[in-house]
Amino acid sequence: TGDTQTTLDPTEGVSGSGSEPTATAQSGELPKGNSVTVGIAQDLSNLDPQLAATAGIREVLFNIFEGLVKASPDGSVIPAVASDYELSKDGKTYTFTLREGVTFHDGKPVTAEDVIYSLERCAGSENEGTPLISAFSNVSKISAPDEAHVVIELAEPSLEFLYSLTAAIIPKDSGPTITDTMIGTGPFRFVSYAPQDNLVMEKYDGYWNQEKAAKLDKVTFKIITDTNALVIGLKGGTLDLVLHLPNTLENEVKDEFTVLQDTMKLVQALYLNNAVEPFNNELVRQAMYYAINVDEIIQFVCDGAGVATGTSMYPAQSRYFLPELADNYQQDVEKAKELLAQAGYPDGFSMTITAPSNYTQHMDAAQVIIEQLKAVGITAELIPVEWQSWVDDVYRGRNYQSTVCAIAADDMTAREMLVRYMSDNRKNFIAFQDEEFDQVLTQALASLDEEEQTTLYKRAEEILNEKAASLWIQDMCELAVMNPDLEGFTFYCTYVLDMSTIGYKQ
Amino acid sequence: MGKALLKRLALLLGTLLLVSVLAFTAFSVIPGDPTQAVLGMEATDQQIAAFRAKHGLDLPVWERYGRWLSAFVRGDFGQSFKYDKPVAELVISQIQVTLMLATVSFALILAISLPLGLIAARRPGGIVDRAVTVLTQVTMSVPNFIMGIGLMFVFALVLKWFRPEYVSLEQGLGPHLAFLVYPALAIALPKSAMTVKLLRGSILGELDQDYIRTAYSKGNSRGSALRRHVLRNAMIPVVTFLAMAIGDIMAGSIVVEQVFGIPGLGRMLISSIGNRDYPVVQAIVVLLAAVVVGCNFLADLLYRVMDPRIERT
Amino acid sequence: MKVKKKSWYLTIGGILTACMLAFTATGLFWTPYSPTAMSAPDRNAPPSAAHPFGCDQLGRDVLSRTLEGAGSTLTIALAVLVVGAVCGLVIGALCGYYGGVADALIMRLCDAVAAFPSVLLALVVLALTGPGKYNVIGALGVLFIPSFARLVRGEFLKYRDRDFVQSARLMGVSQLRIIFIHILPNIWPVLLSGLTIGFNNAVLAEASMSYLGIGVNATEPSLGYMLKDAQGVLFTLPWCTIFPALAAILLILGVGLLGEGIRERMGGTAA
Amino acid sequence: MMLDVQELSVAFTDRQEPFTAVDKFSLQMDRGEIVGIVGESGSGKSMTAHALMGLIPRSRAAVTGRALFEGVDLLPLPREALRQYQGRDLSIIFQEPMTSLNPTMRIGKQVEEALFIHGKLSPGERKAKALAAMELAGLPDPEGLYRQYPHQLSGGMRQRVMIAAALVLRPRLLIADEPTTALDVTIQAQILDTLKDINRQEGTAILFISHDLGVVKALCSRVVVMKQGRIVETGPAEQVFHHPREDYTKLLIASRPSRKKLRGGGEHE
Amino acid sequence: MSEPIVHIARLNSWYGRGKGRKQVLRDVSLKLAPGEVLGVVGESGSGKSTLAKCVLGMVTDITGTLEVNSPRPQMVFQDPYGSLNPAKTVGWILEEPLRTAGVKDKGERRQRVRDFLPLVGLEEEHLARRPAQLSGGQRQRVAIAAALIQGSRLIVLDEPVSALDVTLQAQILRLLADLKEELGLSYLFISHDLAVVYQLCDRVAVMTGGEIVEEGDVDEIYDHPRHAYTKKLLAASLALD
Ligand SMILES: Nc1ncnc2c1ncn2[C@@H]1O[C@H](COP(=O)(O)OP(=O)(O)OP(=O)(O)O)[C@@H](O)[C@H]1O
Ligand SMILES: Nc1ncnc2c1ncn2[C@@H]1O[C@H](COP(=O)(O)OP(=O)(O)OP(=O)(O)O)[C@@H](O)[C@H]1O
Ligand SMILES: [Mg+2]
Ligand SMILES: [Mg+2]
Repeated sequence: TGDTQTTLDPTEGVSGSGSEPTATAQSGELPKGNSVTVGIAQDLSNLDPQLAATAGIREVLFNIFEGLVKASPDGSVIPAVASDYELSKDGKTYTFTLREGVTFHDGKPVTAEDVIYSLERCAGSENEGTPLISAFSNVSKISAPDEAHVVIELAEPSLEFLYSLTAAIIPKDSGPTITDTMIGTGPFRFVSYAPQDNLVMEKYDGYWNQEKAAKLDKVTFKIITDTNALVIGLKGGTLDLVLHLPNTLENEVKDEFTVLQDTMKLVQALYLNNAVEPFNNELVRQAMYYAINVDEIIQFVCDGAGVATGTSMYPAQSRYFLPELADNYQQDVEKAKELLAQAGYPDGFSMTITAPSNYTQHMDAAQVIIEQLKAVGITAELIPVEWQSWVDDVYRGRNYQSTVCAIAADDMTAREMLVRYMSDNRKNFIAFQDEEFDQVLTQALASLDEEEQTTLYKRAEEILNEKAASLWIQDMCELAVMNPDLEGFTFYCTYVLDMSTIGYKQ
Repeated sequence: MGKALLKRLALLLGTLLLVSVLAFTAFSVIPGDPTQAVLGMEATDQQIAAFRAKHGLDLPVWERYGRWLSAFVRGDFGQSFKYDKPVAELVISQIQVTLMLATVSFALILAISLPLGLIAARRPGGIVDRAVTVLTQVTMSVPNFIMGIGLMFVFALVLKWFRPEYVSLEQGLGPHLAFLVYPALAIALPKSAMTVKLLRGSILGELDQDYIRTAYSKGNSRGSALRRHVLRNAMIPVVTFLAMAIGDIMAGSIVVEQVFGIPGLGRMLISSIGNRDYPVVQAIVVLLAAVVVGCNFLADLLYRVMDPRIERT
Repeated sequence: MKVKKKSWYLTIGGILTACMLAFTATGLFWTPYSPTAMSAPDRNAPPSAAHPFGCDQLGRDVLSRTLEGAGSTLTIALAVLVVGAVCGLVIGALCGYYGGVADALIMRLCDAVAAFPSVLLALVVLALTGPGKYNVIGALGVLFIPSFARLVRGEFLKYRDRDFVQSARLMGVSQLRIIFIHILPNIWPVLLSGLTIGFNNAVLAEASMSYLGIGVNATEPSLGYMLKDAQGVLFTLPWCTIFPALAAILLILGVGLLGEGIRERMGGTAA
Repeated sequence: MMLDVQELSVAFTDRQEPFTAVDKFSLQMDRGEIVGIVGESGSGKSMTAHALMGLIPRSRAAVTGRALFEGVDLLPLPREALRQYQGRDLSIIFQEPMTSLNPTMRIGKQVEEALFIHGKLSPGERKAKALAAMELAGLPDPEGLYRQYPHQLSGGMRQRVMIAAALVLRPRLLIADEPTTALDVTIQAQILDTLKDINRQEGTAILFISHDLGVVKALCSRVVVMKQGRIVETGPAEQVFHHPREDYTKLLIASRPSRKKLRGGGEHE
Repeated sequence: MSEPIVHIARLNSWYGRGKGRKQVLRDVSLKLAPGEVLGVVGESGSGKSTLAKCVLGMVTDITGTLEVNSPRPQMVFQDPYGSLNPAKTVGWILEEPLRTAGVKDKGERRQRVRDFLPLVGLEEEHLARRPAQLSGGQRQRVAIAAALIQGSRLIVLDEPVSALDVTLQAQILRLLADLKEELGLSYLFISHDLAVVYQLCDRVAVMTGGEIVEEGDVDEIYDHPRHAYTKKLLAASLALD
């Protein structure tokens, strides 16, 4: 996948399960009239598909909107509104061939104008020039040589820009009203949305890809923010599918439901502010890494089901992931003490861990770490803070010593997991400074050769591990719990909940 | 009378103004602003700056407040940052739900606590009294999220009396109310327990009064003496509590709303605070303040009606 | 002969409170395990001889945590109650007794506080004073003021024009003495109920705050925090909820019954 | 015999030392009789009255002896049975009109309450009867008072409200505990006439407690003199007032106020 | 004649507000000289207690002249029970006036209270009781004691002896007379008992319907009543004697 200058097969990358079309679904026989209710723990707010600020919204909107390309389960992208694309050799010009027969939910066909409008909107045409999607700041020109083609020219070469083109294609000039009309091209069409209550969508009969048309007639996303209430909803029969349940609940539901386990595609770590004492000292960081026991943390926090990462890359990025890095720091209290002594802290020190209090798993991990650090004389205090305060003070303000949180890639790319630790990157909230790392990544970003890029990325990962930039822990585990009458659930390695493949068992 | 009413109204407006100022200042004190909620935590500085400029977030607090206030008094409650919808539109359905929930809860509180309080006070120190006292004491000490989940568990899963799924008013008033009974119960139980406790204490205080003896001398039974004579006198402190309870129910049922998945004001308030979506918070806070002030005003009136000895002012 | 009737409430309430105080006091000096020590093999362990209250999802001994948590909870509740009740009492008494413009203004201020979202207030306090459980407790205390003030004010309204108050005024008793020495003892019955309810709410307040994501406490367990923490394992590890909840309930119950007993004692003589 | 009280005792148990307020009080009364109780303040007159009405809570005091009303001992009766008598056959006018009225109930409602409890009259009929009783008790403007609250009334008016409430159902035995203390003499005379009328016309027996010996003499056929919880002397009014046997009785009679000036420590006797 | 201790001229007073506002006193004028006892008799509901409350500044809705030249005038309320703090013991209630009068020493206060008890016919065992545990007459005596113990120069007594048996009545009246002679106290004495008024008072005012219809020397009024109501009152009183 992701092979440059090749045509993508529309069926490539689709998981095998439940992919045969079942056009003969007889709604009369099916329970609840072939509809499904999905419990989601996050509120859906601003439904603008091009803004889609949270993963939770993106998951839902995946079913209603499509971009020129769309995500496939393995993390690559497959053509959607475009049937084909080409990337110029210099990596700066994308040329898309629009697919014929794609219609919006109001029945109108998608035209090049719609596409250009949509892409320009992403680039900030309706936002005083500020891109709605930051990757679009790289776009220098968007044009349509003819009705069937759209050309995007970039300022800097980028292989990964393709992933940003999952951005929704919407009807021309619908930007200001899009959150009301919600007209897209996906397999489901929007029916209604009640804030903090639900979002309802129905099968779109005119979907361009009848082979992958929705099996369900109606899907209701029910917003329920309390975990226990989600479980009760499942057991009470009002919810058919719940995503993102902590896997500690597995025993609670495994007898009655289909339980699917997945990783969360992020990296939980004790992130250390490399700019402050004593974490600006590599030895201290390494000592701490030796002091903690990652497996034990995983045991405690995720019932052992998380995957140790050892660096800032999660295993779903199989191409880039280096599982062996996780073994580099086996707990060794003596060694930790030695390193601490070397660093000038023979008796340890005190520190604070600021953690977002609404994330139980981070709070738990922090508490385990605090216990483990005691062995080497480090006393840590846990300061729970509210989420927005965390974002403002810790993540953006960098006003903290250490924090437990999980970092995911905004656009689900491997690059995103690494580039943020370059010295002057805006997102480098741990203030990691390393010349070699910067150099390696600069090289990788400029590279148009995927092999070489992969090698360089891996090197970068190793550096993060060697320098113990932070105490990388795990990609956590979570559950999708489904009504046993349903089938066809597909895990994506990005934030996607593809409802079109789900249907009732025959 | 007209003048007194005007004075009241002025005080009410003053309170609302005060609350809105307080809430507004609060947002300038606490970390975070709406940009993160809307644009996500990875938003670029450029995006953030553009957003702030667009919505006037870069203006000084007092100027923003002035703008908000002048729009508010003109009936324009502003636009929610997070939901990108007019606040009025966003809040109106939540108000309906919350009002309904509060009404049912309040009715339940009265229906539960008055009889129980009377029964308990019937024979102070008796078995029934002890049982009621212990029961209420235990009921009120159950944290609300456990109460909510517990009720859900019992009524939805074990007894299967209702489906644990929010039923909105559009689906019919009957089903809507039938659903709301359970969350209302979760709200009402602890509050009723407190009411019973207060009422019982207050009744016992009244029972020592001479006029009770008079009531008995006329042939009142214990129960009718309590109902006809004591209750009104004993309700006086309870009225204060109940008035405060209404405000509490309106704003403080967040947990129950979360557990039962009800799109109510409390939840909207909390999530909007979390999102720093201050136009929404302002609107809700002002609304709640109006309710609180209104209820307390009513309680004051009721108070004077119930105790004719208090000078009417 | 001394005729002293046995008071059931006083006896049971006293015994319960004494037990809970002893329990709490024990927690200050001794716990079977360290309340924060985690043991992987004991994760999710149900109650057993080694861990009578079982272990939580992090393998911590629930008994030890409950022991220590009861202490924190008691301090928090008392602190909140003291702030709320003392201020509320004074404000309510003065407002009810004097009435007038000041009363109207202060009561509106109380309304404003009551209407102000507690979460927002807690955030402000945290932002201004930095994290620390006592800061949030202060904020919670402030939130308790309006309810006490109203309750007390109502009672004072009732008494301020009674003949015995008038006659005290004639005697030249100072206003403050009238308020606190003459009238106050008469409102004890209502105030006692209010106080026990307040204690109850204070114990729960912190749990609710934690539930809404504003942690009051983290490393040092309190009953409210433990309950919140066990929220996700309510059904799988019920002991993580049951025992701290039981401790909280018994504590509240004991105080409540004791209050009832005291009220009974005082009420009984004034007949 | 209508009322037969035998060795009635009231002992308070709610304080450190038990205190016997009424000690072996015995009294027989026939239908239509008016008996007066006079005596020292604090001698247990009111407690006797309350005990006869069954109004002393068991938790507070021990009431022993027998109080037979038409053959039925009222003391051991359970509440439900007792309350059939209270307000219908037996009624009482309390000594303290100020506190004995419910402060939050309108006057009219309080007067007609016995009717409400013991009868099936319509509200209109009840009101008519209440107004009549208030008229009878010498209250001016009963219509106006009907909707007032006790605190709006003067002391004497409240006392008359109590009287009206006690008379509204025409009891067979009326216990009047100092019913006229707060009334001026003209109204007092009117009330006494009313009591006499009722007694004569309906045979209502009256147990009349008073400090005013003149009133007792004018009204009662028999008198009981009490001191420190005990009966010191009892007999026909004429005899007790004109030929008192006990010293205390003599003292009482001698102390009656008269138009004599009290000046500069001038001795009274 | 020295300056009057109470001077009232054309006093009007009202209860209630708005529509319910009701005039109770109409153009009441009277004077009370130091060392004098003024009796007030009259119809029930005629405004006697209201007048007393006006003198003590407890009624605020008034017009006319009202001068009281005595610090801390005291009052014995018509309803003694209501004027005694139900939450306190008799001992405390009687000590309180001394406390405010500045008697700091606890022992001294106790002693003075104990000394006062026999004067009003109370016993030491009553000190530990609360008002609710007393008989009507006992309450009245506590109220009298509380009003007298502070030694105020002006005392308003509203039916102070109505609940007392005759021997006690005589005792209390003598006490009042003695205190007056010794300390030069002035009393405004409200009563229904004409004989009692005659015994104690120098002058008497007769009230009916909120007005003072007749005022003058006791002997003169009792012997030569002019107003019809006074005549009626005296006649009724004699009939009972
Ligand atoms: N609750 C109580 N506890 C203890 N003693 C009491 C209680 N109530 C009354 N007493 C005492 O009982 C005695 C009798 O009281 P009671 O009220 O019958 O007197 P009384 O004859 O009616 O006097 P009075 O003429 O003053 O009204 C009194 O000495 C009183 O102090
Ligand atoms: N708080 C009040 N509100 C309204 N009216 C009142 C109030 N207090 C007294 N009154 C009315 O004022 C009038 C005079 O009352 P007051 O108590 O002065 O009479 P009084 O002369 O003392 O009578 P009594 O001899 O019966 O005690 C009465 O008609 C009474 O109804
Ligand atoms: Mg008596
Ligand atoms: Mg009077």
